[in-house]
Amino acid sequence: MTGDADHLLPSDTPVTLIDAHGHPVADAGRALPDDAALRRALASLITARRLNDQAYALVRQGRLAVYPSSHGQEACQIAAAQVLDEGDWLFPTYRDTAAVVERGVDPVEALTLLKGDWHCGWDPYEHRVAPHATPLATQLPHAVGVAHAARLRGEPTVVMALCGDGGTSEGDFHEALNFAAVLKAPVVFLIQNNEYAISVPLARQTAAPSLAHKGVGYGLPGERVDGNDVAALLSVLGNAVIRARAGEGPQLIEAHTYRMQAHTNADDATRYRAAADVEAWTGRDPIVRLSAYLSIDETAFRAEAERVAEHVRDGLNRDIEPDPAQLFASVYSSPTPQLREQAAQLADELDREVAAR
Amino acid sequence: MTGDADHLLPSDTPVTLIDAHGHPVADAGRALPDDAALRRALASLITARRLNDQAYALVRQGRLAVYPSSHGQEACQIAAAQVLDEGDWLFPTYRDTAAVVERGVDPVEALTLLKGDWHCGWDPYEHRVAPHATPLATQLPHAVGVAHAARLRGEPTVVMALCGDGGTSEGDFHEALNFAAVLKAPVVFLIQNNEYAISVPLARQTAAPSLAHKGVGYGLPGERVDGNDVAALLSVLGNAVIRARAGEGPQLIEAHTYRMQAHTNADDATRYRAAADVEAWTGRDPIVRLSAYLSIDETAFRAEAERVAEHVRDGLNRDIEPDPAQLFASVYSSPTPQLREQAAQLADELDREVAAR
Amino acid sequence: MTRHEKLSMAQALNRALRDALSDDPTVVVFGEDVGPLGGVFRVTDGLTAEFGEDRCFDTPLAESGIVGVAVGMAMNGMRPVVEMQFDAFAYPAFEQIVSHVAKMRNRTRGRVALPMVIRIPYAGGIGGVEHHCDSSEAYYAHTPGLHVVAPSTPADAYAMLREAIASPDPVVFLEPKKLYWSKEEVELGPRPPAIGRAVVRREGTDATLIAYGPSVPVALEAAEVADREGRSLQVVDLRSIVPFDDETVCAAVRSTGRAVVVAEASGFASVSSEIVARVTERCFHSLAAPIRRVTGFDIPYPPPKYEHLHLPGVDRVLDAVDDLQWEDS
Amino acid sequence: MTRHEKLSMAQALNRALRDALSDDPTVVVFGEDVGPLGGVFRVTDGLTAEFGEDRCFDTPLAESGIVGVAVGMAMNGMRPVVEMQFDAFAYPAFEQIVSHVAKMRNRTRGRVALPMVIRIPYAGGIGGVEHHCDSSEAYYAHTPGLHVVAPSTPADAYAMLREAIASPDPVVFLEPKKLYWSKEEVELGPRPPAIGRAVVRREGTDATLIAYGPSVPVALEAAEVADREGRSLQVVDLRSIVPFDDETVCAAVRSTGRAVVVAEASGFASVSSEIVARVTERCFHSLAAPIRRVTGFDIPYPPPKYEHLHLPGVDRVLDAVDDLQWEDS
Ligand SMILES: Cc1ncc(C[n+]2csc(CCOP(=O)(O)OP(=O)(O)O)c2C)c(N)n1
Ligand SMILES: Cc1ncc(C[n+]2csc(CCOP(=O)(O)OP(=O)(O)O)c2C)c(N)n1
Ligand SMILES: [Mg+2]
Ligand SMILES: [Mg+2]
Repeated sequence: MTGDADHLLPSDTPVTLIDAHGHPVADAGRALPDDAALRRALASLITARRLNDQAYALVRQGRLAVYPSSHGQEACQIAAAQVLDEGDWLFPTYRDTAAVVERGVDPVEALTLLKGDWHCGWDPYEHRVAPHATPLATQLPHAVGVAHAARLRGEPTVVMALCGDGGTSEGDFHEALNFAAVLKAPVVFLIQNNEYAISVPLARQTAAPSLAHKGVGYGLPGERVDGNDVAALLSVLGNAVIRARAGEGPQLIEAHTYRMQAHTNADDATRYRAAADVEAWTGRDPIVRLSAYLSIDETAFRAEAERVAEHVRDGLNRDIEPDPAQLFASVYSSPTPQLREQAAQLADELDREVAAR
Repeated sequence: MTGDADHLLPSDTPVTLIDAHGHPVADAGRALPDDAALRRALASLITARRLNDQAYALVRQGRLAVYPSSHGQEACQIAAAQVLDEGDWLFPTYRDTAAVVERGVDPVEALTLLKGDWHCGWDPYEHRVAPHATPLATQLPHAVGVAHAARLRGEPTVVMALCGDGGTSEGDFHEALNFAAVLKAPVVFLIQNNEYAISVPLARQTAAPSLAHKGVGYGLPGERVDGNDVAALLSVLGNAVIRARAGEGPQLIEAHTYRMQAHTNADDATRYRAAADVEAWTGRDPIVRLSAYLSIDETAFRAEAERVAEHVRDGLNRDIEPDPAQLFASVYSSPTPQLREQAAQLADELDREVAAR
Repeated sequence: MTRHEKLSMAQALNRALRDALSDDPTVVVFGEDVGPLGGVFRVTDGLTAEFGEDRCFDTPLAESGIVGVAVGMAMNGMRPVVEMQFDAFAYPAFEQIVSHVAKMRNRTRGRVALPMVIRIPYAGGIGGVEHHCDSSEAYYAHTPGLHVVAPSTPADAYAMLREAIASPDPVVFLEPKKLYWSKEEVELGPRPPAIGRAVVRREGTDATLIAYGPSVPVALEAAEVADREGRSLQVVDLRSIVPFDDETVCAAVRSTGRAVVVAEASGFASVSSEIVARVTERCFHSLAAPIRRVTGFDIPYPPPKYEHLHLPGVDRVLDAVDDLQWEDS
Repeated sequence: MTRHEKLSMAQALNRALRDALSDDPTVVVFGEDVGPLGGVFRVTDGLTAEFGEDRCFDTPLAESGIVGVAVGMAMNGMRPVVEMQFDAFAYPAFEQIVSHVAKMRNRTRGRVALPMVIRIPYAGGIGGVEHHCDSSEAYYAHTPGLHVVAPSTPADAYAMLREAIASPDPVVFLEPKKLYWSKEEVELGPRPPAIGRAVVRREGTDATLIAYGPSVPVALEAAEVADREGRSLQVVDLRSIVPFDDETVCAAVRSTGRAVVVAEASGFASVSSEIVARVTERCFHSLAAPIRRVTGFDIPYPPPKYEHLHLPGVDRVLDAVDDLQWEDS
């Protein structure tokens, strides 16, 4: 063991390339992504915002059971997906629907489970997007396993593993980062620090100088980035992906952002934070900032965003008749005798019900 | 959050005050404990060594079921106990019998469970020593809880929580350190890094610059200390206890030492490490080093050590007749009807057995 | 002095916590979002405001840490009441619960007691998504050293939580989520103990329904319907799974000679298996038919659209009753 | 071609791992001390030397991490076989096992299979200290989505581990510690499947003993003794707890009309409760007496000096058999 840890510690402040007013930051020490990349990001940001707001509205209309929105965090969502190659993997949480969709998953599929169906909706192998994980931080060791398996087979896969600030307190966060570091697995851990875990503010979650400071304890580099600056995110995450692919091992990146809405529709954020705190963050909006920098009017991208919103509305307004047999179909590769018996019992009940009508 | 983490990082090399040859280290930047304290430590080191070796021998004689020895790690054991006040708490692992005994627990009581009885043997409240924990790192959150409860009541208690290098990989290590830091609980976490977790060497356990570097990720100071130098341990741990008592919160200390024997008597260390590696560490023995520094012949303390060894032999050679009723007596504050039924069944069986003889 | 108030189960639990915090300075409440938010089900509503941050506080997001810290606090003179946010989110704490909470008293020969309560909003019926509706009682009930209880009414919720907090033993306190909003008149004074005591909720002569927690209202409704169809069903509410009240349950079953166990959890190796096994062992010759179980299927808890298919409902209970071999054979 | 060799159960398991590693390049073995040490029970002896560090490796000491990483590797084309060092040390992985291992296939509509094996040296009888002798099968058996098996002979150990590794479903593979050193002639070629198939180990006409894993030899010995006393006991070895072989078990019980379940685990809400419940449900009118259970007590597993009092032994099994109401009543 060596005492030299400096190269593993994050910078004192988060990397920002475009400030809240849309001005490039002088002396950022990193090149800005080119305009084409930023235009592409802006288009996606606007669609992601529309998706978030459409989904939220659909909860109110009873078409979704619950929706944890990433409104305000779209820069993290889009950058996390855009820096990946086709053969890479994304491991999302429940809040990362926008990233899942940016990766190519049909938004209606992406909302399947949140609608009230019994499975995640998409085929994880089609776009290499894991089913989203709700038990916090449990997806992180999975991400390490996928990366390690790829490395054993000599494939150039990199895995992007998402996690919230609250999730960093769980034991699985610790175990995953440690395994990744020891195995030198090509994983980029991205913490979206949105300052809250439901009602619990960051200060009650950790006393660390920053969440990125957790890296050094595992021997992996930590970095901090402005989570509302998609240019900085593309640069920092892009770099991390390149290094991971080159065999330099895992990295930990903390994106500082803010949860603009309640935890989910079921939450009442007024019980634990002031409206003014939220207000303060509207000035740092990732979309406003990027369109100012690019001098592009958002409306240029509205059509696509509306198309997606309409697709989501259509998809979710279509009622899917529950198919009882499906309850038993995928518990095992083939149902156990016990499940066959239970499925038959249910089928019989339903038949009798129909007959009695 | 602040990016300033320097004061939380450990020194580049472990703190040493007396080197392997018994010479004081120049420019150590810390005062040596006074000779009286060091003499007291030496006496205890010698007794601890004797206890370790006696217990190990008793396993071979079938008087103990198993004994994880701290032979070679006695400096950590003795310092951890000696820096505490009477009202403080010690949380040991299975390897920390010597520390438990140094804290005042009768060595025969301390070996009760390892002998094959159904309870830890000592009264945890008498000397404020928790029952030792076997499931790794699980004792660490308990230590935090004891400390936090004391703080809530305004008591000046400090808790010394012991853990091995392997134990640092468990989720509970992470959760405990984080809780301690957020609650500012007066806990000193002491990792005895003896380079092995059974057969697994440190390099497969972590890629961190040092285990003490894990502190910064929780916002608590980490320090490294030579685990075979009782003077350095008394200084570093003593200081940590003072700071914790003063309300400065928890600290993480990594003592670098070595497991000189097999994991337990049941282990065969030749399968995974070379005899030469072990040899290299005999030159750093904590007892040799301290007696050289104090220019004291160990024999001065042999009598007391032998007295303890004899007490242990006597105590463990006495057969305690298992008392079947005890199996049910302490599962709950009073046995459930189910347990009363089962106890009666067992009693009846045993009665019939006796009658049949 | 006994007071009465009309309260929902969530309010009754909140009142129990408030009264315990008032009466006993060693009681502390902590967990995720139990502070200013008042818990996702508002069971801890107002406690931080009323008793201060030292008595009711939010912790970092780590269930094993929460339970482990509670163990330490209980070792050191406090009576912690911790909340696991949802049933499935108690699993990270499983090692702490099984290897420490359940065993501490025993492995210290009774010297270290752990007077602590682990509150778990549990089971389904509220349209929750995956991981939010598990019936996890079997995991705890199978683990010696824990008390495991589940109230089915606001009055029991109040009294049993007070009793659990006062208990010298650790209690896993299962709160049926779907009953949080059920209301009734609640007696706020001392009551006879309920932990370890089942209660007959409805008298009946033809068969006995045995239920606990969220399944008690289902059993009662089934009995109501059966009554209209001319069959008299007795309903026993266990309240306490561990300790188990063999006396009340067996007396009930012997009085009717037939029984159906109703529980939401998957049936395999469950509490309902235990009930069937132990009642059969004890009442075999009083039974006119094998005891039937109406339980969740042996599948992961299904999402909102499907839960009505999975949960034991009145029809399924009545089908099971019909199956109790009423005809001479 | 079928080969035969005399092997202990530990050797048979080792051979199964070696053969699987040889036959299938996607098989990987990992856990604590499974590398150079060869596992604390030497089940992975020599694998790292033979197959290299990529195929058999030591991990950091973190069970949730081990199982979680295995989930990811299984998602990505591998067949991980992980070792939990002892039964009680699998508890930190409980959330991963219950919320992911058991549910992944279902929550992806069958698209993501997890062909992985969790090997757990389990149960008692070896004079182990606390946390080293838990019979934890009920926790897994109650969790839908897992296969749960326990061999009782070296031959079954070899065949069932091969089958478990080849299975597209996750398997919790319980290895009775006290049988690691039992030896027999083992057939190393293909065999009919054993997962989901109970087997009659001994024919008998008066009553049926139902056992699995470490209790099978106890049941066989009891049958031997009973035979000398003039009573003919049949012995069924479940081998597989989930799936459960109702057909074989019920046919056996119907043939004798009496049954005793033998298992080391605490009885409350256990696999043995389930066996009593389901066999009674299915064979009620064939039963001349209630099915009896001989299980561990509902106490934490006791330490070496006391385990003989706790474990189901031959005498206790025969007492239970005597209790099966042989006299006309
Ligand atoms: C193991 C576990 N415990 C508790 C929960 C309940 N829960 C869901 S989201 C949440 C807060 C998570 O906060 P954070 O990780 O910061 O993510 P964010 O919601 O802010 O994106 C909690 C406590 C859970 N999902 N999993
Ligand atoms: C949760 C858990 N997993 C596995 C074990 C088995 N085990 C006992 S000691 C040990 C190695 C521990 O190494 P370390 O923490 O370095 O302590 P040391 O034995 O070196 O003092 C292991 C794996 C355990 N006791 N607890
Ligand atoms: Mg957050
Ligand atoms: Mg070690």
